[in-house]
Amino acid sequence: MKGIDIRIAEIASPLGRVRDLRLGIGRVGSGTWDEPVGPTPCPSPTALRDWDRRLLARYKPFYMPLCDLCCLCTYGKCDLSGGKRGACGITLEAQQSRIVLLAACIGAATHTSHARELVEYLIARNGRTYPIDPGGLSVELRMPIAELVCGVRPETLGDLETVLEYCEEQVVHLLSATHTGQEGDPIDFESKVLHTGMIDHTAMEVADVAQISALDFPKADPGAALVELGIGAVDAEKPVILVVGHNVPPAAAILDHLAASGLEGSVEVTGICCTAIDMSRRSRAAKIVGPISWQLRYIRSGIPDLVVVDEQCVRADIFEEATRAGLPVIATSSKNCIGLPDRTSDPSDELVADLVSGAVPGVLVLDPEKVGEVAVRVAVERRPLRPEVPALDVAAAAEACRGCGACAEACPAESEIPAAMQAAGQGETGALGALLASCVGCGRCEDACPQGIEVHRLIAASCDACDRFAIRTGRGPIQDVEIREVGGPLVLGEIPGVVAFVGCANYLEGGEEVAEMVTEFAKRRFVVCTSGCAAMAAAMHHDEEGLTPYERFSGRFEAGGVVNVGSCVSNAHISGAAVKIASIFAKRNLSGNYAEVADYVYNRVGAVGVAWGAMSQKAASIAAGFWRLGIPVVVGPHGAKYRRMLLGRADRDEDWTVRDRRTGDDVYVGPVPEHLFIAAETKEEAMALIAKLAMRPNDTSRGRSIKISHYIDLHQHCYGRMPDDLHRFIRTPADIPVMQKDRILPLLEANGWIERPIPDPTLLPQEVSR
Amino acid sequence: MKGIDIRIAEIASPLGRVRDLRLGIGRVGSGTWDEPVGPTPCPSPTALRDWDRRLLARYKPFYMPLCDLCCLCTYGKCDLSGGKRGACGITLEAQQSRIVLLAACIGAATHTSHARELVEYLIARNGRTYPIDPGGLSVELRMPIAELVCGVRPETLGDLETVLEYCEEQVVHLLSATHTGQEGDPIDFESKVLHTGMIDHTAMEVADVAQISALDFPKADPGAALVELGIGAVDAEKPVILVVGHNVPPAAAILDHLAASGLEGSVEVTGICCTAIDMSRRSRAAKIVGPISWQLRYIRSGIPDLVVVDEQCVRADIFEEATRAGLPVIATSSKNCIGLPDRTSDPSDELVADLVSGAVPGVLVLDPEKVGEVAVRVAVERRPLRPEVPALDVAAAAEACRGCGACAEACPAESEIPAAMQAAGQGETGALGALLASCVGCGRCEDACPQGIEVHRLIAASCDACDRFAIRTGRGPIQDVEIREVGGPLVLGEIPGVVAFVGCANYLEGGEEVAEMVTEFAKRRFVVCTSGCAAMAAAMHHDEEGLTPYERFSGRFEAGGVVNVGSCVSNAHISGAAVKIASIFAKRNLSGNYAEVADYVYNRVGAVGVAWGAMSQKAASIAAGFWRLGIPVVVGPHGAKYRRMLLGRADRDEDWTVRDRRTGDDVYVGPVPEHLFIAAETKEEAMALIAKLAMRPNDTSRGRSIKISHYIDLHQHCYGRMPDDLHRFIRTPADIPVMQKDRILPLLEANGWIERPIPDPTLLPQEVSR
Amino acid sequence: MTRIRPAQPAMMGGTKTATPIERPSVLSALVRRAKRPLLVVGHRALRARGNGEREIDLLARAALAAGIPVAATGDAGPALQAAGLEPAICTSAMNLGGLLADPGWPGVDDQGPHDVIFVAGLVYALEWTLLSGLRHAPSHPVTVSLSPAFEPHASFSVPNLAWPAWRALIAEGFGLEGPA
Amino acid sequence: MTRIRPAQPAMMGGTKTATPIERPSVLSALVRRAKRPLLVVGHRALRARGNGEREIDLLARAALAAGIPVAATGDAGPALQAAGLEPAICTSAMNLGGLLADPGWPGVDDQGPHDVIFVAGLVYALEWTLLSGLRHAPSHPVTVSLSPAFEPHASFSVPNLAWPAWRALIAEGFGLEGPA
Ligand code: SF4
Ligand code: SF4
Ligand code: SF4
Ligand code: SF4
Ligand code: SF4
Ligand code: SF4
Ligand code: SF4
Ligand code: SF4
Repeated sequence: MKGIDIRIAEIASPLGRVRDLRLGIGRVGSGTWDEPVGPTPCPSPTALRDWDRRLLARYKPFYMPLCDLCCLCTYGKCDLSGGKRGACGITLEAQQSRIVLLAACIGAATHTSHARELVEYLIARNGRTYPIDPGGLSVELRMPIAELVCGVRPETLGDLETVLEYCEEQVVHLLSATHTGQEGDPIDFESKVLHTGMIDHTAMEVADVAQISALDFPKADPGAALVELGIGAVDAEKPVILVVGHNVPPAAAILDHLAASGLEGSVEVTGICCTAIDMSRRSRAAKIVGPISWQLRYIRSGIPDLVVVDEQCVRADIFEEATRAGLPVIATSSKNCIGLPDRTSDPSDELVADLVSGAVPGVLVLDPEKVGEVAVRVAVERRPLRPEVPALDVAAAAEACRGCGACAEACPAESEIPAAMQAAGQGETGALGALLASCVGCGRCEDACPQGIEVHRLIAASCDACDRFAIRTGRGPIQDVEIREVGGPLVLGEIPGVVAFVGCANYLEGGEEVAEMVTEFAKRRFVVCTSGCAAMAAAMHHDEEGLTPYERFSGRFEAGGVVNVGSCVSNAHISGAAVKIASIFAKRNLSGNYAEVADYVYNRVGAVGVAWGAMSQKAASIAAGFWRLGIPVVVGPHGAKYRRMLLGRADRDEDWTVRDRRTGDDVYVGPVPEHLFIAAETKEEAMALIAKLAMRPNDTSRGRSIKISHYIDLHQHCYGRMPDDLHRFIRTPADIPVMQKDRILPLLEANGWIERPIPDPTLLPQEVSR
Repeated sequence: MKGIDIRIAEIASPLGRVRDLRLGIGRVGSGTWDEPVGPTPCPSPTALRDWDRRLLARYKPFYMPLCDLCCLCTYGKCDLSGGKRGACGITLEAQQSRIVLLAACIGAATHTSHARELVEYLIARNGRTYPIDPGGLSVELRMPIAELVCGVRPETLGDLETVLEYCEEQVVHLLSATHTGQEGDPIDFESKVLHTGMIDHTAMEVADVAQISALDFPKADPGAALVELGIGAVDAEKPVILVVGHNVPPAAAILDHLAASGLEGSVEVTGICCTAIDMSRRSRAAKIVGPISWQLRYIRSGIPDLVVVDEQCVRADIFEEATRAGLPVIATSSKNCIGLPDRTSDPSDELVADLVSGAVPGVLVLDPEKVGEVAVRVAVERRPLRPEVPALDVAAAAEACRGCGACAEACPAESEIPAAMQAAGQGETGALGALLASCVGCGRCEDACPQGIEVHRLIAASCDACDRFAIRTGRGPIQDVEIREVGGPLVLGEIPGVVAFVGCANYLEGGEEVAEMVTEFAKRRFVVCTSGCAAMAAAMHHDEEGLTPYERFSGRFEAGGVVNVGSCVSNAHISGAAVKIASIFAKRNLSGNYAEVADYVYNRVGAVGVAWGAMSQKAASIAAGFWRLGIPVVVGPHGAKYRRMLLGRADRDEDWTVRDRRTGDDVYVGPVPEHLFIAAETKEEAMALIAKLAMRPNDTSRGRSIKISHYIDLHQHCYGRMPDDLHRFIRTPADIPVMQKDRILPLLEANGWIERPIPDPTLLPQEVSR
Repeated sequence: MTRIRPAQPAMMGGTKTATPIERPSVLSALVRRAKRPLLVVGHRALRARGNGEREIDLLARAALAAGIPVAATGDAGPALQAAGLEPAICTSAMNLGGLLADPGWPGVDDQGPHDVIFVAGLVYALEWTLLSGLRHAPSHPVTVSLSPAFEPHASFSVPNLAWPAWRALIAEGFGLEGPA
Repeated sequence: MTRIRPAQPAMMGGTKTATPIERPSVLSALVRRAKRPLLVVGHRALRARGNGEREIDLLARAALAAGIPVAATGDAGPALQAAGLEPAICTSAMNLGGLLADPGWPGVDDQGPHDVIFVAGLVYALEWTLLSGLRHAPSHPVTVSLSPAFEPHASFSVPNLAWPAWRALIAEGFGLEGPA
């Protein structure tokens, strides 16, 4: 893409008039913006390969195949174990990295496709020249990722299409590399994974900025509303609509239709997954039920009258589940048609009649406005017909259990179901109900049970989970002024770091752990961000005073703030905040200047991503986007199933010896951050890791000593003793936390520690001044 | 996309001047073209869902999982056997179709990315307004697929970008649907597979038309040159360059550099896979070594002096193999960097010096012109240094064999290696050498052998395969006049069908079977097309008179012609020919009129695709593109590993009863074509199937009787008796082949046959006149 | 603990694996208990084995002895005819698979669905995939792989056997010969 | 023919499967022959089992008896200390995996690479992946899964066992108690 920008107010073409056409090749946006374009605007898959290889030389992939076989082409299956190569010549390592790339491509494609869908819809609704405005006057740097990656500064919805064209082209190139016989080297695959992640963040930024601008979401608002979350928040007396997925237009249209027809307040619009968050950004009246894991239990609860599904994170059997529960279904996405007849062009009256009468169990309607009208009318008319869900006799049903263990073998949460089920069979349902806390709601136990026991249903029925919570809805980007205020303390290390809790709900020990970690780090005065299902999990916990973290802590991007940026696509504002620190605080040029900015973020901004319940391919690409910026990501135990970690080697001094920007000397900077991607076993271990990974080479002594004291604390809490690697992090005596001096000095001595300067390191040769 | 087309001769922008800019949204091309745009220009993934569902209602997926597990997200692995659902709710059937969609997306991405790479390169080289010209005066309908799918008529290289943007957007949408929690219904996944196939053919057409136009390939030339193929054709005395892959620019630059430096004729440029075909389209001097399966044996042969790899179908271990053989490697594609240092911006002299001296074993050079120069210079300078490959003592090496069978267990060709190896150990190498005919050159035997015997090497060394053959190089599209001449006989059935042999070299019994089938169908006066590795396989067989099929039969698209269209991307000319029949012969509008044209092709054009050695994800998407046009595809036994067949049910009369276009009556049309995708066990079975699948409902009696007599012949040859389904294909007594009347009449009687009219059927309600 | 590996070890596909037929009595019980059996014979059975005998000749005798109708796929038809067995159906294995998967298909003789499908002589890639398809088919047939190559996707499979052992197993299992 | 299934049956991953440790003698031989053993203990070993006893206490005694250094992961450290065993290293399982995979890593005591890695008490998802990583590691360690859950990726694994049987196997295998 080159620097071309064309606007045409109106064109007459053989097909009719087109207004407000704006076509750009490359640089889009304001003529007053005169930052020079850096070396890599719209980089190709190889343009940043050098940066990637520098990162990957430090953080080596540790591959843990889920499968030694490859089944991707009809030469297969090929057995790649024991050093054997596939029929195409590939090694097991390259195959693992290829699968990671495939997952990342699926993730990036999902966000890009979602963004494309949103932008097209919003352009049709609001016009191509509708201005982009994610943060009102508080945000001048509106799309830091787009600017960094593409070297453009979009101003209108139409401008976003240019960015998406670039993303689409790149995803296709990247996916192509997974074809049999394309790439052969694991590190080249990994470099492409990083590229995919960068594209993913670009597409996410487009999606969220578009919807914030055109759907009137909170605009970088630290005081975004507190909204209700939890089944207990739903008024089941009213007609209840359930919306599941990620693409908010149909849900927004439902809310709009309610408002337009004066029904606001008399119909409950409830949601699961990111659509829930995003509709709560549009209207405080929307209720968030919970994360992805709540689909089965809520559909079966007898509360909703109608299920509306859009795209992403929707259970593949939602239609069967809804039908079994007697609920009509409206599918709304071309990506998730679930076999339903396309009734988009039928009159609303017919659709309503068919769905209310049950003449058809579900329909596909690819027009959000029509969905809005039909869904509301169906819910209202179905409410009186809502079937009673008879109370479940758990004990009677549990009696059939023979203790065979098949359910436990199938349970990803490793729940000890059989004993609890047998106790329930004897009337003691407490243990069974207690399993709900760690249940991910996958339903595998039910399919596995040879006795046909509806295990998950019994677990849910044994637990009164009708709590209600408060969550601060997604605020969108971070304000420029917040960055300005926090940039210094963060880079200097006085704020010990930014911790972002993101991603899905595939927890091993329940989502409450997220709330606990959020609270811990907010109390420690980190800046805490949340998004997506993790933002919901963080809300589902009341402290002693009955407050959720969102009620307890401020929503500002500041020390001790708990900042819900929004849905999954809002993750781009977290990476965007790091980038904005480089721009606003450190005055680096962003435009097409990826490597330099990433080098800055990597060496100076103590940000850590935590995807405690990461499950999806999107989570893979989101993580990769953080990695390329040098931001480490910690995942929960299931995250090991992403097939590889990116691990630094603290014991190899040579890995941490780089050039100093100012002096050009080789300097040992310590293993900071030590890893780029790592799964933790427990919450305690995760917290110790997070504290450690928040260190950066350029920390001031004051900052480093604060970070080290958090690290020691959390390490001791987890492992029961002092860390054995403090000598690697302490550079000068001033780095030593005063309170711990007595315990630390002997450790330093034992390790032959010598004082060393605080470096100004870079991984980029071109950054070294002499 | 809407109908907008903008051309700008020159723009001054802040970044410099840009010439010949042309931007289109939608309809691109000539102002004199006034065909109305049909209902589905640039269809979304759901726009043709109705057509797909009509096809898929007739051809039901028969799923044959390669794996009952799913490992696509970190909820997994999930065991989907026995009716169990995954943690995301997916069924085994939906999971299989999801994997098929994933494979097809990889395939379509590969062609789209390849097309994008080519078009960008050719625009940089020839300018954006360089005219598209795939067939000179003989081709007025230059891009039938683009016109059919997108409703555009590209005229310049720049116009092609618009088409690619559409393809990229669609691939991203489609890939997105494979994300966990998007699509739940197997038939919706299958519909998306068909959409992916259509996109794939669109991208292939772009790629081939671009390179034909700008690189001066034969332009729809039935008399395209006969060129040499086979290791025996290589003059090993000269410096020898080996080029492997699919993207011709580096190879073309090598040929150009030879010409420019007066070295033509003194350096051998040899190729494997489609780059080989494509460079032979540019220069008769280029030598084709063979299909994908020849990589190991040729690299190890001691003939080449240098290996240049581009993208696709390159062994992942080619760098290791080349290095072991002492050959320097130049990688040239951003999609296949194989870990080599990017030396694109280094001076050629340095690259040549480093590669000749062996200072570096390989380099990545992302500039085709530089590759051209460096490759030639390196080959010339390395020639005198070429290491002697010492003769291999097969018997001595084979003596180590303990007959354990591990090699055979690993061999996809199911070769009975151990006995042959043990005989070789006793000096009898004949049986071992005989295995080469069916060897796909995968090397799995070598990795499997616990004795470390280089099995494939010994097999290759035991067989003198230094033959040379003649192949007609890729001619590109079919001329309009050929379509005009052949359209009537084909649609009326006097030409019994078009059989296209396409795809890779994953044969179970060797590629010679392709040559035999090509010959058989050419002799039976079908129109025979070939492309890619299948086109090479077809050449690797001399008849009694020492002629290859290309020497024996004409290159015209006519009864008994053997038409090599070119490389894999040239497959679009085969589907394009079917579409052109609808346009030129039947005068259907093409523009954005997919369903109607597909319905025409499906019911009237007796075309069958055969991918006897299909292996790759591209083969999956190519096949899907044929399916959506209603063209059935037969694959070899390994093709069953694509995980599902699309099978019609000849025994269910209701499946074959449709509306007649003219009368509106329900008519039984017979199971024609019976299947849409099926794997055959043997060549004989494939031929019987092909003959059967060439039937179409609208065949005239004369045509049907010809087709039936081929079918009876080939069925008898395979199964040893008369087909038992003739009563389904014979509509009127005139359909009965005269010579067979006596044998057929009793069969009809036994099946209660009654005469029925010859229908004019359609699957589309809107096509029925009343 | 022994565990039988698929004849091509990489071709494993799930948590369940065929029960190996290690004794002729298991095979004869399967033959005996089948109500509506079908034997599918592919062209690989034409290969000469051991003393020049072909698998297909033994299989033809077995089918005749047990009165099991035969589906001939690939090029197996003529050889079966030569062995005195007229196949009940000649068609491709994949087409047959599609039919057998359908609980509504009335079988080669229109008398109702087949309950036990014996399979032999297909190339491994095809046999393996066919058995995989049938394993998940709504018709739920019992499948018995007779090829001398262990097929994990079958309900029951002959293990990987050399010619003499295989010959003996089939001969005795189908009652052609008494125990060796 | 018996075949031990992974504790989570879907978690199978290839053509090779751990040798099950069905007799204490196999375990004691492994302990005896290890030159540079390491025992990795994760926090799941903290779970109380059977009579209220915890896996971790038995494992601590086993390590002390056999003189095997211990790596504590997750939150296992404090409990090991309480049992009188000071872990040689406290770190995350994944970090440890990366180190153990490297033939150049000198071990927890800087004395050279570990040849036999005993693993216990990790959550299954993590234990399974760690063992998969080590199975393919350039350092080629022998891995022994001691958790009472069969781990196919290990070289040797204790099968799926209930508490008393597991307790007996470990106790006898590490020589804490004589044969029951
Ligand atoms: S890679 Fe996944 S789908 Fe393929 S064989 Fe392994 S577990 Fe099965
Ligand atoms: S992609 Fe390679 S390793 Fe995978 S099945 Fe095909 S040939 Fe084997
Ligand atoms: S639904 Fe809950 S209890 Fe059942 S298998 Fe899934 S996580 Fe385990
Ligand atoms: S699978 Fe069913 S019967 Fe077996 S233990 Fe679980 S609940 Fe009980
Ligand atoms: S966080 Fe994960 S599970 Fe939740 S909505 Fe986003 S992608 Fe889905
Ligand atoms: S995509 Fe679905 S079936 Fe596959 S591993 Fe994830 S949850 Fe399981
Ligand atoms: S290289 Fe040839 S002989 Fe060896 S396994 Fe592959 S196909 Fe079989
Ligand atoms: S694997 Fe090696 S030793 Fe075994 S039969 Fe084959 S060639 Fe002989």
